[in-house]
Amino acid sequence: MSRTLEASEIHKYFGGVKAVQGVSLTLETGRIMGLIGPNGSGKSTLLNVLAGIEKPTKGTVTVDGRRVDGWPAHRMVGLGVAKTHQIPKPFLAMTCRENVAVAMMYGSRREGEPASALEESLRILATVGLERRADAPASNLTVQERKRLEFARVLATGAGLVLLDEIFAGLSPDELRDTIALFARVQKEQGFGALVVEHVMRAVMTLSDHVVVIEEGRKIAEGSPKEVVENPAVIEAYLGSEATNVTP
Amino acid sequence: MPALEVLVTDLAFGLLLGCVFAVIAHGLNLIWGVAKIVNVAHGVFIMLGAYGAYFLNLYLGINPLLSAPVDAAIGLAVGVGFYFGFLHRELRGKESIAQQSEMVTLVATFGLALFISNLALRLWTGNFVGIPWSPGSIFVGFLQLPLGALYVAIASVAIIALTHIFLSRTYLGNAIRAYSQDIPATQLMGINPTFVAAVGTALGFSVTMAGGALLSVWLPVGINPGMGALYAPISFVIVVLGGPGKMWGSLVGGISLAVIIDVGQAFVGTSLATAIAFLTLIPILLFRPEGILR
Amino acid sequence: MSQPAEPETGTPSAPKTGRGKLIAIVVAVLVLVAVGAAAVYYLTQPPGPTGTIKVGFTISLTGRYNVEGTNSRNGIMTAANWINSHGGIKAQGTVYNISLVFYDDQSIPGNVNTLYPQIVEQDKAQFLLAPYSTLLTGTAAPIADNYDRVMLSHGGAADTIWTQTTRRNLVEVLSPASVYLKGAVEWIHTNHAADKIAVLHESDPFSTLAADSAISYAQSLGLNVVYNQSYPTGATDLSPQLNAAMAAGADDLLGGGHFNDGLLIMNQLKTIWTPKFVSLLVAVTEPSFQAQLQATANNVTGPSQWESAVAYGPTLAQSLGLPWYGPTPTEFTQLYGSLNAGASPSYHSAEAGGALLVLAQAIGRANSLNTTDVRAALGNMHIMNFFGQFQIAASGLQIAHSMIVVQWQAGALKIVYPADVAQASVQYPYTGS
Amino acid sequence: MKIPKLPAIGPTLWGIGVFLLVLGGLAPWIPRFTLTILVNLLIFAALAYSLNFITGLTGYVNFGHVVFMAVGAYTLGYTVGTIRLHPLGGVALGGLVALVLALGLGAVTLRFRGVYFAIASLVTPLAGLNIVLVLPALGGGQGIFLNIGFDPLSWFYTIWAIIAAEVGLTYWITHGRLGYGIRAIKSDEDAAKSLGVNAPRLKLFLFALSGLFAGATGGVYAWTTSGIIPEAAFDLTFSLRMLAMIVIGGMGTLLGPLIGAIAVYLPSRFFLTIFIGTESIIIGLVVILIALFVPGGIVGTLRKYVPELRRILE
Repeated sequence: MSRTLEASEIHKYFGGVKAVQGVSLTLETGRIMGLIGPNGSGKSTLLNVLAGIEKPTKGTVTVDGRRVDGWPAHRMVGLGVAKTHQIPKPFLAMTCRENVAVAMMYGSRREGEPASALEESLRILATVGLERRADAPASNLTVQERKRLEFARVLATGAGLVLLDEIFAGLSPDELRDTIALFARVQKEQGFGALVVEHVMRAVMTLSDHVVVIEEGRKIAEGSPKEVVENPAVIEAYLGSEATNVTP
Repeated sequence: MPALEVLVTDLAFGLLLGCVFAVIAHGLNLIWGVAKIVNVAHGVFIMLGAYGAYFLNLYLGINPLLSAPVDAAIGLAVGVGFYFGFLHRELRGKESIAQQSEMVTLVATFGLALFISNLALRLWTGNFVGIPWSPGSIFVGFLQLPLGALYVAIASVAIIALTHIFLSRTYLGNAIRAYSQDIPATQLMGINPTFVAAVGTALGFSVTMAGGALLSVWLPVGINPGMGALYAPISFVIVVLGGPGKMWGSLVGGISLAVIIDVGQAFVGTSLATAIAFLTLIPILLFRPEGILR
Repeated sequence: MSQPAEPETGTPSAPKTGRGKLIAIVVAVLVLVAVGAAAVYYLTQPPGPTGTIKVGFTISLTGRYNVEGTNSRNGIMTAANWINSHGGIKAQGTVYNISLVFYDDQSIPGNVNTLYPQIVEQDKAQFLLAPYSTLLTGTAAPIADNYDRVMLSHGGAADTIWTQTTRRNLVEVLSPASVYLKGAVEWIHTNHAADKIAVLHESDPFSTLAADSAISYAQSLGLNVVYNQSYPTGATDLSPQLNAAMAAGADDLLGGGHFNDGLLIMNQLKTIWTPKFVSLLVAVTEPSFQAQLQATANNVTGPSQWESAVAYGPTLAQSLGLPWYGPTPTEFTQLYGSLNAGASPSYHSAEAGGALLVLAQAIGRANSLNTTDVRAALGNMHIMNFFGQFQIAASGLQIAHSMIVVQWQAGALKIVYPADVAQASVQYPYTGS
Repeated sequence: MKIPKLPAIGPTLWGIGVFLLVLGGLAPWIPRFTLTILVNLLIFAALAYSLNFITGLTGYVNFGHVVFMAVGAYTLGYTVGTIRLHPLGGVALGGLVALVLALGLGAVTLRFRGVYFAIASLVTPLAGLNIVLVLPALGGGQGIFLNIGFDPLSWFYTIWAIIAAEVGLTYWITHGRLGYGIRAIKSDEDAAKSLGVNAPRLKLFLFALSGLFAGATGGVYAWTTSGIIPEAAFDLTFSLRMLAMIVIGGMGTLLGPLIGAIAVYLPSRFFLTIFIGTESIIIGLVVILIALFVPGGIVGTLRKYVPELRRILE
């Protein structure tokens, strides 16, 4: 199920606001790419364009060479490209198991049989440590559990490329440590590719093979996590100009 | 092609009808703009306003123009009652209206419409009633216009202007407009959202019932418990045409709808003109959901 | 009733006489109870079938037609009262009283479907009257055929029921919609043949039929119809239509529909156009038409099935060589007033009461309660009663009852056409004040 | 899309099935006036089930559902009145024509957010009424009168078949893969789309189904009244009564529409003689109370407060 998604010169304007201005990046199954940048730099907008929730104003998106920009979200999921929501959006009236089963049946796995989908969802809930809450309605979950449910659902779609929108935000230090370890284990097991949009540097740095930094909708730096951290342009973007002359 | 003179007369009547259409829809526009909910029972409150004018005329001999303010006052109380009865539970402590509460208010107000219209039928029977008040007419060039409709048109525009001034110039008015744009922000500014939403809703009902009183001038004997089912869709089309939440939208929407009906009938007949007038709603929703006004 | 079994064993035998007395008391009680039950049963049961003819119908006491429906019911009850207090109906040597059984159909066709079968099967009605309105009559008609019961239509005027469908047992008492405006067109033709006519009517079946028939009849007489437009029920503004009619050069205005739109037309005529002749359906005959419009009502004409002042009576019947039956219009109006708190009967009350009288007379003439005989009697009967003449074509369509044209003159409603029943001549032109 | 094997028949489906079979079996011996009451009850239940497909399952409130009924009625009126087709053919055609209208209308209006969909639906009957008035083929203002007899038994079996199909389909949909997609849309449409649910197509499929069955039922209704006039065919009170039935019975449930139809229609039989005209007042009041306090309706509330019933009742 290997997939490559190529976004070239993506622009996205909302009326006068130029959220994304000419960003290009390539995602491949098995590789984890971090996407960082200060607030309002267009990270979520870019994510929405790649996932098909927003249409790019300019630029193209291809999956395995096939042009897909402008495809609606549900068709992108069919191609194995799925996204989580920054603010979790569980199906409140359904149990966790049913939430995951929906993803099983409508994602690229196309699991037709509700019974087996429910069976399989139990396994996925276990991988993210939610098996005890399987039959609880999603409305009873804590914010942290809801984020895990988002993750479980996007995995359940069987997506080859997963776009994660601040999935590590708002966690306590040891919760963060467990979640990073969990993510790494699951990624190694299932081998999906991921674009991790994050503010939590510790997560991005430990997990990403490659990191892209954008500011005001433009790519200002790219490279291995170490290279990016030392790049003066990045520091300036984050900490303001005076900080650059203080060596770490 | 009908003669120019005929078209001008139709247009004149279209404008007059458009003004009264605008004021009966304006209340809906206010509630929709402020509380972001759609009051399916809107038509029923127009009917209550019309009956208010009828009874005020029957027992106290007040003509409909003067009973409009009385209806407006009653409408304030009715609006507050409606807010706490139907909306408070759905809107309290929420940043925006959830998909679920939209459903709840839609169905609850539909039940309210059934309840009030049939209660009115039981209390006042199905007979059509009207207010025998017609102050004659005046000549404007070759046009002979009914004074009643003219007064109503002026009153309608006045009411819409008054609400516009209230919302833009007064403290409470601005609080309501702030609430309609961003509920959490209003809280941060120390404004109690419940109070503001209640006042906004009350204002909406007050204008609706006053509109019902003004509409009764157009219906020599057309007031009956079932009239709500006719004027609710008209109000919805007008608000969507003009743009929900836009203060002058009601006037633009009202006049557009009335002109389509009154002038259109000269070309395609009354039935088709009415059908077209109602169906304009769908392309507007498709291409300009925020209405004709920019 | 079997004797209560006496427990044989186990009880100490009471003294012989005691036991006998006990049995006697029990039997007495039982007999008393039986007699009481029989009495109650008998009293509630209407008098034996020989003495009563059951006439069943549904009528709209709520919903769209509640006003016309209530008036019709009151008219039927008045007629039944008259028949029962004037010797009832004589058939096969027995005198029958009429007993009515009716339900509210809420102006909904679906209810007609369930209530008429109930009236026939459960309440055992032998004869039927149709509900009010064209649609409900159309729905009830096949039921009458299916249960083989005669049904008289008093509130369904659209000819289409008789022209588009064949209903063996459905008989029309009132004039069909197509002739409503016939009188007005005839009058225009004889007195002002040069007048151009505009027709503006409501889009419901009754008004559409009345208007379309008036147009074809006028054109057959060579009159010039320059404007013809319909408007949906509940229209708020008809000024553009009236304006267009004037612009088309029309002299006379025919049409309207029901009470509220008739008033709307009159109200908007004040500021737009003063036609020379106005004839509107339904609205003009309502007493509150003049109350609302005051002077503007003067010289406005309208068709009516019946007016209490109409000069139908035994003398007129005799002059036409027709047998007369039932109360005179004034007698009917007085009886109606006494039964309905002084109210005066509208033409809906008259057409419904007239239908019951026609039925009573037909049963008398057929001298039988059998549907086929009574339907045959209705078929070849040409009589007159307080509601007017009655004669039907083979299909059941009414052909003899003629409409009358009324006109408000100086605040009073006068019968102005046809000549043989007219109280005054038509005032022309309409001045609007 | 693999057709899933039919899951085991649930107890509610058994219950409704037995109810229908008993009725179907006894029909020939039921006296005609009770049969007509049953026919009217089943007509209202069929309409409630058809509305349940769209408003019940997806929460898109359709105030103008009567449009499909009117289209079905007029199709029967035209085919039976003008080209002398057997009423059964009229009913089937009525369903098809309404299906096509639903596809056309739904493709446009279902793209609107729920509230705007409700408003657009409120307007369609008024437009439909005025369009029919200018179509001479449909009798224009005069309406159509049909030369067909009073035949409650064939009405009964036709509407019986329609309801059986609706109940079966509702069960198959809610228990199969579609059921999960639909519940996802009803709960949070955006989230459903981002997990691969083709929401527009699924909503349109349900809207088409609801149009088909409302059209067929409208055909049966016209068959029972042997006549159609515009005002009666497009009478808004039908849509409102149908909506009241599924709100009271339980939106989106299998048993809800039937319970709602019984709860609303049967009492109205008593109001014909006593308290004339009060049943609509009471229905309005009950709808308000249910919408605000027990949104699940009769079936939904039972399931919520009586957990053991959850397995049996749906």
